[in-house]
Amino acid sequence: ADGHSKNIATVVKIAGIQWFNRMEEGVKQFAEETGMNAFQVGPAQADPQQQAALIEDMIAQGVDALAVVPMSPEALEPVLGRAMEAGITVITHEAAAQQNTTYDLEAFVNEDFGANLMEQLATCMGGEGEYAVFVGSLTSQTHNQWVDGAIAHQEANYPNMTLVGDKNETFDDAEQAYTKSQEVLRAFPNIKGMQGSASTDVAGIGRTIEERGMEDDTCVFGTSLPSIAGQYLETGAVDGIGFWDPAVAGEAMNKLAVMVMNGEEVTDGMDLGLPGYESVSLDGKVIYGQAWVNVNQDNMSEYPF
Amino acid sequence: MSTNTFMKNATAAPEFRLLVIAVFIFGLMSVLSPDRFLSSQNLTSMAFQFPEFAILALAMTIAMMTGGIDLSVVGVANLSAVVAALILTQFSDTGMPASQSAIWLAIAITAALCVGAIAGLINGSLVAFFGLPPILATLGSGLVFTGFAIAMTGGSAVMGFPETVALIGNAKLVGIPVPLILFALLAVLLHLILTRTAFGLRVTMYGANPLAALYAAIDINRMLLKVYVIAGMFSSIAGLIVMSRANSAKADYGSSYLLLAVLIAVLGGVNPYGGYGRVIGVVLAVLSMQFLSSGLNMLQVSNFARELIWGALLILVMVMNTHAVAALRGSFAKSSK
Amino acid sequence: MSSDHDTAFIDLRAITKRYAGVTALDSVDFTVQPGEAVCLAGENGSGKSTLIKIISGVEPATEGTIHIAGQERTTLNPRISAAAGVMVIFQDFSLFPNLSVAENIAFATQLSTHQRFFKARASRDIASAALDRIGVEIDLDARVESLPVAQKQLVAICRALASKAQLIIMDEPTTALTDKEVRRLQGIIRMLKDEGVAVIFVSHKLAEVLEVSEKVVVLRNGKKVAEGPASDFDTQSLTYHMTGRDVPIVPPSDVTAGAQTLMEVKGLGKVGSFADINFELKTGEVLGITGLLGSGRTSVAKALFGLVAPDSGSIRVDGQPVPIGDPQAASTARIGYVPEDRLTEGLFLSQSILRNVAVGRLDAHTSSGFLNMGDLAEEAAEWLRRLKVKAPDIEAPVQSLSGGNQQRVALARWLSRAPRVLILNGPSVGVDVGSKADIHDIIRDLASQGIGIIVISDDLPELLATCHRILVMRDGRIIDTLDGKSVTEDDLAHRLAS
Amino acid sequence: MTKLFPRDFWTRNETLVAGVIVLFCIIATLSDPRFFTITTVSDLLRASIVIGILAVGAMLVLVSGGIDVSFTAIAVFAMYSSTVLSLAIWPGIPWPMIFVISVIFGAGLGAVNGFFIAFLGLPTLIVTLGTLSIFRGFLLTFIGSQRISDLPPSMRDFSRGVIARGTTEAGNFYSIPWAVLALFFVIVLTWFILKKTMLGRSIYAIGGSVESARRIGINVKWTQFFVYVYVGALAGLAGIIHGSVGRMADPFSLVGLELSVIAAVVLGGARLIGGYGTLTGTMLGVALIVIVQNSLIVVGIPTTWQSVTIGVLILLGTGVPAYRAKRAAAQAG
Ligand SMILES: Nc1ncnc2c1ncn2[C@@H]1O[C@H](COP(=O)(O)OP(=O)(O)OP(=O)(O)O)[C@@H](O)[C@H]1O
Ligand SMILES: Nc1ncnc2c1ncn2[C@@H]1O[C@H](COP(=O)(O)OP(=O)(O)OP(=O)(O)O)[C@@H](O)[C@H]1O
Ligand SMILES: [Mg+2]
Ligand SMILES: [Mg+2]
Repeated sequence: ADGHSKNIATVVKIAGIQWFNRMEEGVKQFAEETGMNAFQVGPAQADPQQQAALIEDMIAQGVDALAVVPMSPEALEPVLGRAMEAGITVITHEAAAQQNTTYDLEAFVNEDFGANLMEQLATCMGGEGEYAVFVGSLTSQTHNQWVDGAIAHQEANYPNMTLVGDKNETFDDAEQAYTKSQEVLRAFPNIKGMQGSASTDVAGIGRTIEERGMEDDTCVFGTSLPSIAGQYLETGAVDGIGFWDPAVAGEAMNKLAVMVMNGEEVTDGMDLGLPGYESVSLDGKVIYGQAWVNVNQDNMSEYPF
Repeated sequence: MSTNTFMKNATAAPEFRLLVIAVFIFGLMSVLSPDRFLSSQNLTSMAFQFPEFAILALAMTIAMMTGGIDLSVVGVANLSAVVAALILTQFSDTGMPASQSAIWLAIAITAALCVGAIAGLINGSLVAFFGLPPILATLGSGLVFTGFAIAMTGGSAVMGFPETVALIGNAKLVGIPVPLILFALLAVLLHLILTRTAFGLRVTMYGANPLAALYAAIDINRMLLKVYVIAGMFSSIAGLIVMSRANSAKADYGSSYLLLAVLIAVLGGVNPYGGYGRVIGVVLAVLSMQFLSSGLNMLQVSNFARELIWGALLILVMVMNTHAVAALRGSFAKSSK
Repeated sequence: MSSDHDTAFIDLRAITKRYAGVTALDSVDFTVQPGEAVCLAGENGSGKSTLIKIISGVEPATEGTIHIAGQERTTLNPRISAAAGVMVIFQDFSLFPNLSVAENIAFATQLSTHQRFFKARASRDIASAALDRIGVEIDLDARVESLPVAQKQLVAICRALASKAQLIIMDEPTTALTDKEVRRLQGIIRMLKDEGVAVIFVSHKLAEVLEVSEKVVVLRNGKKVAEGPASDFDTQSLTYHMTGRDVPIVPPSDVTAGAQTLMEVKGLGKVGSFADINFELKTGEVLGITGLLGSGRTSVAKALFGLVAPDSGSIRVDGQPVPIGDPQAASTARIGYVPEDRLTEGLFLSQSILRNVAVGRLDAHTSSGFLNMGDLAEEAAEWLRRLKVKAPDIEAPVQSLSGGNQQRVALARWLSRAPRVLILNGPSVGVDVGSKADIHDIIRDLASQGIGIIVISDDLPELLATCHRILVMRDGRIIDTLDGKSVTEDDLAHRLAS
Repeated sequence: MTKLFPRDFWTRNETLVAGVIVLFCIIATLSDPRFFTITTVSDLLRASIVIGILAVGAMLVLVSGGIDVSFTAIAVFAMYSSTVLSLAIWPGIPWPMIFVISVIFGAGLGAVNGFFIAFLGLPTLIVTLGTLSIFRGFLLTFIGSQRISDLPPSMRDFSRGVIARGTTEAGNFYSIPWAVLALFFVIVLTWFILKKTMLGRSIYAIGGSVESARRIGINVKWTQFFVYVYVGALAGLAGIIHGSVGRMADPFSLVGLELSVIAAVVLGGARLIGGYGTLTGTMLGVALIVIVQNSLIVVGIPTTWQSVTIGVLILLGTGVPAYRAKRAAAQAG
């Protein structure tokens, strides 16, 4: 490729869902601003092997850089290794432990984000009572890190709160979150708080809470998007959600890729020129921003996605 | 037999149509994106990609030949890989000299194959001795195998292997990708088993008429056990390839391969009600799928559209294989009056 | 002739039916007058069933015209045909195993009245009336799958009777019936005739054919070769027309049984099925087992081959005990079993003739793990030749063969395994006279080679023509042992029915 | 005197499944007395609605001698596209109309299956496997892949509609939504078709033997066609209920559930060879699966072992009757 227009493929976990559509907005924005051939692809099914195959195809068609949001970071090590051998710049996201990457971009430290949600949950619960946690799947690393960070934060700061039950698995399905949360309520009738991880978790939990009229008796926080959890935020069934803006993350990844290709260096405390990434910290290959957003009833209208 | 009638028979076979389809897709993709699709990069990359699910499709094939199905292939593959991975991470480390790690790798592979065999024995027993319908037996056992893999790992990935592990899935032998060699060996093996051994013939006969097989004094239970053990061991080999290519093992790898394996087997002409199936058909189906899939990726066609095209291809092939159009004309001719 | 056509209920002109590669019917003219009993005779594969399928609308004719009840039918399907008054008792019964006896009998009738709603009570009434008519008692609520073959056939007959048919076609309706029931059926046919209902009757039992029919039509290789009043034919001439040759009427077996005891069955019993079965089979002996429907013949035969596990008793071959309830063990002890129902039990219909024969010899032709396909094919071809199987190609699917040839393929499978004891359940069920004589020859020939043969049958001439001894069963017990040479057909019939 | 039980009462699958359910409930109650409350019952009932409707359809197909794995894709397709359509042209549309649209979409897609199966004579498993991919692929490619939670308001109203709702004196919450009536309606309608019409009996007859059915003049093609259209319509209904009650049109949901639903139906005694299957059995099968899936936390099974538990239960639930049937067949000889 010539020095100006580069082919940059952003490969996401799965195509078509809100989250990554929002990311695609950022990628497109970037393409428009810079005139680079930046585009986004993703597999039809949430399966690490499909994503690996897709990256394989991208390498074969000779892209200059890859921005990858790995479904399962470990599974992509070999294929990303091959990409780097082929001289392709690799930027990853949500994969702090990734070995074969030029830089990994994290919106934040996962444990901190989990603790941030816990802080809000604990405040809402008045620092005491039973709570339960949900993950999309036990095999999802980030979900587990958020929840682990949250539990650690609770144990360190709120001794009067108790975690009941296991990490409940919802398979990224609102219906599952709905039935699981019902069951949690039956098994632990005194429960006061729930924290979700998959974007559909709070939607399912919120539905249960609303159905039982427990909006005021319980506190529900979790990772989600306003477009998914909005209706429950309105009624108070869900008290707050946290997320980071995938559009900004997508744009940031592409920006980083170009920086690397142009031989620019990333340094601790650097400003990437994007909200939440004004002063990134560098830890080895991992670049951390402070890009989380907390949303509740009051500010949800500011985030139309 | 004259070569003429031989040609006629060969071109009438469903496998011939698949060949035409495979060649057509290859040609189409080459035309649409000549510099990229025909690049050696891409051809090698495709050769690395398909063996994982192609081997699962072979496992599916032998189960379908008996009129059964094996929905546990992905579960078995992952459980085998997890067991192998745990052995590797427990007893070897990345810094180990190759000679030593090779021994551990051999042990891990043996263990994985044993897991596959045991899983196959369980499936076979459920079908043969307890009389469960295969679709339910393997649906249930698949959940159990996946469940064990989750329970053993807590759901997270097992990683940190010695470098030798990467050879299975990523190396080349005289320029040919190792996974492709493995697949070719297994395909030939299965072909020989099905057409050149007493066992294979019995499998086909049983698939064609189980009751007659009973009256022909075929030891059905033993045969079914073998079928599912073979399917299980093929699955573990697929699992090992996935493990090597992902440099890790996890309970949910390859979850989309299950339906894909069924789809490929059926597209390859295997009769899901038993009694007919040829490995060459399955191989052609695999190639068609891979050409299509990589080609569409190059053209940046949505991956959802790819699913649509797969489904349409499956039905199209069926319509061509059965004399469906004639049947349609017949059915409307009759009901028109 | 033209008046024939004018009054005929069924009038087929120049009907030709071609399947891929086979001309099953070749320009056949065929008429049936109201109230007439017509017998359709012919060897296996001569086209009888095909003709019936065309009349009943199951298969379209390739060429020719069809008139039913004076009306030309250019498109025919089972519905139209049934509405015109044609009911068929198919060779394979065409019943619904999952439905009750009552529904099976009444379904077609209820369907023909175009009612939308299903009335369970009406269905039972129709069924019990039909059963009463032939004087049979079968539990109306039993599922048909749980019935023995003979009762299934009775249900199929009742279904045809239940509808207000103008023509009832019976494709080999007596194969599973015992003598007594056959007589009853003949009575029914006469009764139908009196009521003005026409009957087309297909059977390989020539005596039956001549007894009930007014007109006989003989097909050979898809062509009509003879037609005339039944009184013009006798067994001999009918056989001649059917086969195109004279089939000698064979005298009873004159091969003497050897002296050695081959098989010994002691105290075999299974609760609810059979009890106290004791017999010996000598080398070269043909032993018949007969009995009325439900007498336990089939269960005993299956027990000998390990398909049914008896509760008590022992089986020895050459003095060695054979583990019971295990077909593989029985097969290893070189016991062979040719089942009653070729289509579902005996053959792999979609598979090649070669494979159907070879499946019994796979291990013998395996060396270092692989099959020797050449040897296998050679051996199979040799057996097919010896049994005079008429087949276009050894690789053709066995379903393309006619009944008699299919039966020979089933036999070839076991013969290729050089059995010591061969159990033949209904060896000539649904087999034409020509093939039947051949099969009897084969049985005698095998016996002369020292094989012990057990023939299960209710075809008395067959038993007399082949057996040295005949065991008569009733209620699961052996009630009589008769000498094949001295017993007469009347005598045997009497003992069966008494 | 009329018989209290049918003759084969004790050997039926239904009886066995009911027994397993009772046993499971006893164990669950022993391990946690709160299990046996109105709350549990109403929660389980709600969880059964969508699966129950889908299962009735799956049962019908099994009875007719086929197998359908595409009904989940039909359900999602119908639900999502009727929602999208409503939002596009009339967001204020009353919910019964959306339901009708979804049912019509479902029936239409079912007709696609029916066309290939009945008129082209293709094998059912292959066709529905193909259409599963086609419907899902088409939906996600051309109609949309975003989760929509801004549903037409009337759909939310439907989801808030309850027949009964409240808290018992003991503090146990219960809620029976309108949607239960849909399940009830589907069961009654299907019962009527299967038991009281010639069409229904024809479906059983075809499942018993297609060839025999053809020979006695049953219009096999149109009957099969009807089955797939009806099943498609049921899927459309189940889908729109799923979307409304869940208050989200999620194009990724439901697909993947098909085999579990079929497992539930087979648990209830339907046979994969066709001709056998009852509504009672189907509902019991659904109940068993739903109870087990929603009681693992109460029984105290760790999340990591839940998959194993469900697998083992499917194996036990289908294994025991299968084994008994095998034994019985061996006995009868
Ligand atoms: N569906 C078919 N396809 C091809 N050939 C067929 C088909 N059905 C019948 N035939 C052939 O047509 C011929 C006539 O068969 P048909 O069944 O009418 O004989 P049949 O007189 O009834 O014999 P049997 O006494 O054995 O029942 C046979 O050669 C048979 O193999
Ligand atoms: N006396 C009896 N009372 C009730 N049932 C009986 C009696 N004898 C036999 N049976 C039933 O009939 C069955 C015997 O069937 P079997 O098939 O052995 O009879 P068969 O005479 O050989 O029949 P076929 O005429 O079909 O050859 C047994 O399984 C048993 O259930
Ligand atoms: Mg609240
Ligand atoms: Mg015939």
